[in-house]
Amino acid sequence: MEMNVTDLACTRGGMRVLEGVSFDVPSGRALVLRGPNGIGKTTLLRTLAGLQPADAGSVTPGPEAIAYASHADGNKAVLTVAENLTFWARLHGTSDIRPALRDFNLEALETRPAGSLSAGQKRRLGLARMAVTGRPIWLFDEPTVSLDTDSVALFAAAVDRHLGAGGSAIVATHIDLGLEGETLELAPFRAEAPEDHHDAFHEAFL
Amino acid sequence: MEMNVTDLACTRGGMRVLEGVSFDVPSGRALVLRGPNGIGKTTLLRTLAGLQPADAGSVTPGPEAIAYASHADGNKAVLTVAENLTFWARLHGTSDIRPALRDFNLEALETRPAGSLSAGQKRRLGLARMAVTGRPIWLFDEPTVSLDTDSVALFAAAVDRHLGAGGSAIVATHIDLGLEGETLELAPFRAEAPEDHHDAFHEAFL
Amino acid sequence: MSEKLPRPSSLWEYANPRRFMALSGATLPFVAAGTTVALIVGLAWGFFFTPDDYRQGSTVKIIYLHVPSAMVAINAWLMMLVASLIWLIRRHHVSALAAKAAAPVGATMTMIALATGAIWGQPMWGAWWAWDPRLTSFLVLFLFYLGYMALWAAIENDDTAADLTAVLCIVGSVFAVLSRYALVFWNQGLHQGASLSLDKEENVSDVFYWPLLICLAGFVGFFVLLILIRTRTEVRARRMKALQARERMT
Amino acid sequence: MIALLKRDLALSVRAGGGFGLALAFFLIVVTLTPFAVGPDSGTLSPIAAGILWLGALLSCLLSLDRILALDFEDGALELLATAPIPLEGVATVKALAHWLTTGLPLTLAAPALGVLLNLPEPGFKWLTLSLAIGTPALSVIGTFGAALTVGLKRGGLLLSLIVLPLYVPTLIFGAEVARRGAQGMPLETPLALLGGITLATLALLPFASAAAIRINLR
Amino acid sequence: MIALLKRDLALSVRAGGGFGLALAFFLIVVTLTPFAVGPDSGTLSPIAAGILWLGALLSCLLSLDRILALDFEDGALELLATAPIPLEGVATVKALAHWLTTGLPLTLAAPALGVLLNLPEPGFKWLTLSLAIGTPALSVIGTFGAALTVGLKRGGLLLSLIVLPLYVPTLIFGAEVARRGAQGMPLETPLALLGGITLATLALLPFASAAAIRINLR
Amino acid sequence: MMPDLGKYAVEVLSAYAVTIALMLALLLLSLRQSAKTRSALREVEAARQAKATAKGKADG
Ligand code: HEM
Ligand SMILES: Nc1ncnc2c1ncn2[C@@H]1O[C@H](COP(=O)(O)OP(=O)(O)OP(=O)(O)O)[C@@H](O)[C@H]1O
Ligand SMILES: Nc1ncnc2c1ncn2[C@@H]1O[C@H](COP(=O)(O)OP(=O)(O)OP(=O)(O)O)[C@@H](O)[C@H]1O
Ligand SMILES: [Mg+2]
Ligand SMILES: [Mg+2]
Repeated sequence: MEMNVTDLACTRGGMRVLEGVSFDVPSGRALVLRGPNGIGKTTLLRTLAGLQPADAGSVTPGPEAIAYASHADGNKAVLTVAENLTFWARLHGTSDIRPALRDFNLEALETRPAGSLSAGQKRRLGLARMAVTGRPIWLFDEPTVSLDTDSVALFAAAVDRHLGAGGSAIVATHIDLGLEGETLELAPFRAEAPEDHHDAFHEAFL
Repeated sequence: MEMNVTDLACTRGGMRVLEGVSFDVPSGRALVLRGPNGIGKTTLLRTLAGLQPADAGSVTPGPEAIAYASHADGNKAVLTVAENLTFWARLHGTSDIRPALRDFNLEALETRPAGSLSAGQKRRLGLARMAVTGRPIWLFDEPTVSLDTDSVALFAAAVDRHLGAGGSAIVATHIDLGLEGETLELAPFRAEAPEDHHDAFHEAFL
Repeated sequence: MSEKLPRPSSLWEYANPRRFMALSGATLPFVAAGTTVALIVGLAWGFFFTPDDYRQGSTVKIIYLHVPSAMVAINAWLMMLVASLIWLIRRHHVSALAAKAAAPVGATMTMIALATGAIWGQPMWGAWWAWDPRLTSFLVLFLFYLGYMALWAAIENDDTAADLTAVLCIVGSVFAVLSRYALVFWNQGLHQGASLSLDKEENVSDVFYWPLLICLAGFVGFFVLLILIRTRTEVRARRMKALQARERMT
Repeated sequence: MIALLKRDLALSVRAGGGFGLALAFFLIVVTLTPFAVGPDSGTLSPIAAGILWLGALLSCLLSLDRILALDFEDGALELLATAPIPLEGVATVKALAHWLTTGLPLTLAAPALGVLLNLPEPGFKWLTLSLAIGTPALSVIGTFGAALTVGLKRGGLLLSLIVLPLYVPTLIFGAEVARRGAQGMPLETPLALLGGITLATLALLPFASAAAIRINLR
Repeated sequence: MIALLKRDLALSVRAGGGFGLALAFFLIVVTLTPFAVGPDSGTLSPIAAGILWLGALLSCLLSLDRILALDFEDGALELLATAPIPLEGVATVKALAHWLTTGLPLTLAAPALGVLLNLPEPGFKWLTLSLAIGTPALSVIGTFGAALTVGLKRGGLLLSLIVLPLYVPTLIFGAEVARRGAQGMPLETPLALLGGITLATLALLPFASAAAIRINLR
Repeated sequence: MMPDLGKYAVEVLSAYAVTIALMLALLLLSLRQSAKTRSALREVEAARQAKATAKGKADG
């Protein structure tokens, strides 16, 4: 599914962080977001996912086509791997967790409580969740943190398969994943420190 | 000050992690600890700092000569940078926080609450704490996480100055800091999965 | 876990898990048999073959449940205290696990004593419950059991849990005694005095005495039996955990 | 939604906390009351119904911060907000799960604890009934408070402060029903009002809770 | 040690929580009591002293988890354990800071709230005195409970469960002093015992707390 | 056979019922846990044994 972002502006902690961000992600392609720490990658992804309102600009399609994987995984330590995945699947109205388990090499861990997993295994479980949402657009915020090289390859393969099936993906990352698609450097979109617009209602105030 | 570690064994979460670790760190020198994730670097440093008892072996000198900087910084979000540092200084019976502020480029931030700092600035504050303890042996657990290159250089310079004044340091890190001293690879000290010693008293059980 | 072990040279060696498993496995059937016999004989004797009390009527038969359970409930806590001290001083894992195993048994016994006491209180005092010091200190004891078990359940690491619950057991014991004195001061109470003292004058009459003693033996046997079973379970669970952790490491 | 309810119940049973601890706190508050006000039944009997309601309310209150905080901390709340169920549904299910693990056990335990406080004989029925009707409102209101404070570190006590005034009407009518029941007085009016409050909160507050969650996630 | 005390006091004032919230909770519990048990002074007067003690104890209880948990989470507790002051001293200072921000304000507020509950005239003096003597024990015992549960996620309710039975003797003697004071009865014995408990806990429990902290840090 | 319990029959019988029920419940619970861990441990030990022999063969 295609994604269109036009002239987006995002705010974080009361401060304008990014301005004038525009891009298209055609279906079957990925977009890699890059930029130094604190530039606003997380802020942008949260805005796209509908978790915070955009200051200006438009995003199509809306949040109901988007699955978002943030820094945190949202899995419960006392539930098993299969129980966690099944929960997300049922919540999104899908039911088959087998392919997701297979894609992320979680089959051997199926009955382990999520709390007893290592950091990398936890991360794999968090990423597997995206596959059971059944949604066409995937957003990832630094997905490869604490993954070893084999798991990074698993992840890239899963995203490739998703792209091949007509989906699309936006990935904020510092490493090279070899995905089909473009790279967007966020530094040029950094919001200017606001001038004193005495006429503008809110600017004068912030 | 010189540090001697002989035949140390460490346990974490009820499992023997490292065995037979021996090394000396002469004064004026640093020791860099290396090893893959989960090998036991943090465990070893906590044992040296006296936070957990050693299973076997000896460490001299004891914890009262050692300052330890862990993954967490222990600074309070609502106190300012200067207040946080002053607290640690008074606790250790020193009083001058100026040099530490200068060494870690915190002077401009002195009156900011620690909670409003960026991750790298927070880390700098955590590292500056070591300078006000006035203790001769410094232990660092991945000190350069989230620091940019300029701050890494500041850190290396501060450690060098400490070594020059006759102190010593042990640093667990994945990057090259260019410190005076040796490197210790921990992989060879990994504890073997214990055999079933039927005669041993507790092993029979654990 | 079946190899032959050399003869122990000291009593402490029974705290070796392997030796404990061997010994407890061997004694378990005898304890079970003895307990069953004592409980059946004692309770049947008490229930079917003792006369009613002239004042209390048939309710006196409740004594065969109430008194043994109350005594076991208190002594279970004492046993936990001793086991906790042994763990803290000599670090024998089995004694920590035995303390853990005893808590639910003690809590159940406390519940039985409370329930039978309440049922007895209705005809005798006209109320299910009165804030008598003896009763109230049992309620407090029950709370201690609950807290102790909840702490064991909440802590992931077994050695940490053993240490912390042992500290709680010791501090709790001091406060339990303190509560007892506070409660006596606070309210004088309705409850019976001692009925099984060595002083013949004070004792309940002989008709009630012997079945009571047998019931007491039965309850104690039940306690020991359950401690053995549950400690064995804990030892096995602990070994399994260790094996799994070892597996994960390799 | 059923999946969410099942998960929340499984969590509260398995985490070995949520379930038993509110009940334990209730038990403890009720047990401590006689130590504080004295042991004789002349003092205890008239205040029994009120203390039981107060104790139930306080135990309910103390378990509120578990409703949303854990999901917030590990990121699950964000994921639930982007899942294809309305956030109002999430708020309702969370309140329901809280009631099933807190309000319901408290209601069932209350008669047993009534014995400890010498609650007069006819009061037991009405105490149980009033708790059964009133505690759902406590859970729903509490979920709203939890939604307001979910972004805060250690919002626990602040949560209490926000929620307690909201609990006042429920407490007044609930305790009134239980008290009148214990004294054999007529109690139709407070009972009807109590039911009305519960229904109204159930119908309206989930919208406020969902809005609060949305704002806190932003 | 003084630096630690100062820091803890600054934190609890600046975090905008510790200080006011326990007091607010106390206020609310006391205010809710008449709603729960009925408004007439014949019911309220005899239980006033007891409810005030109970309310103080509960508010104290609810603020216990702040004593150590924040320092544990951000790593400061580890650093304190390696600092050149004994951990027993840390435990004592933590308890003292808790008392200064909780027990002391509660003691000072209690007389004002006594008015709301129709506490009999002679009771005010003794209520205040008993709280002044008894609340330090509550803080010290609470620090021990906090030390036991500091490693646990959401140990709050478990903490209550563990601490409340330990509070029983203090509550009994404290409330007894206040009650007897309100009725003009002799109260030397419970007062002496209350003081004894406070002194004994002050002298002994910090060792247990320090041991528990050390075990939890391991 | 049944003794005459007089007007306190309900009390006495319910006391016996409660006691026996609680004791049985505890006993059964303990036995069930015991059986469960016993079989689970046996499984783990067997898996380990199998692995050890396999490894032994590979080495030899
Ligand atoms: C809920 C109510 C009750 C509780 C919690 C309770 C608790 C206890 C306790 C803790 C003991 C002490 C055992 C020992 O010290 O070794 C005991 C013993 C006893 N209780 Fe009760 N009791 C209750 C009600 C009653 C009632 C209503 C009666 C009879 C009128 C009664 C009669 C006895 C007798 C005769 C003993 C034996 C005394 C002794 O051997 O020391 N109890 N009970
Ligand atoms: N809760 C907050 N309150 C105030 N400012 C914040 C908050 N969170 C982030 N910021 C600021 O907003 C800006 C953008 O943050 P964001 O997290 O989007 O950066 P990022 O590009 O994801 O950085 P990183 O690479 O470190 O993850 C940063 O300058 C940061 O200081
Ligand atoms: N709380 C815990 N309970 C059980 N096991 C633990 C716990 N913390 C760590 N471990 C285990 O102990 C081992 C050593 O951990 P440690 O944190 O010392 O590794 P490390 O070398 O510091 O790794 P990293 O480079 O990731 O920081 C790991 O295998 C880890 O899985
Ligand atoms: Mg980010
Ligand atoms: Mg580490």
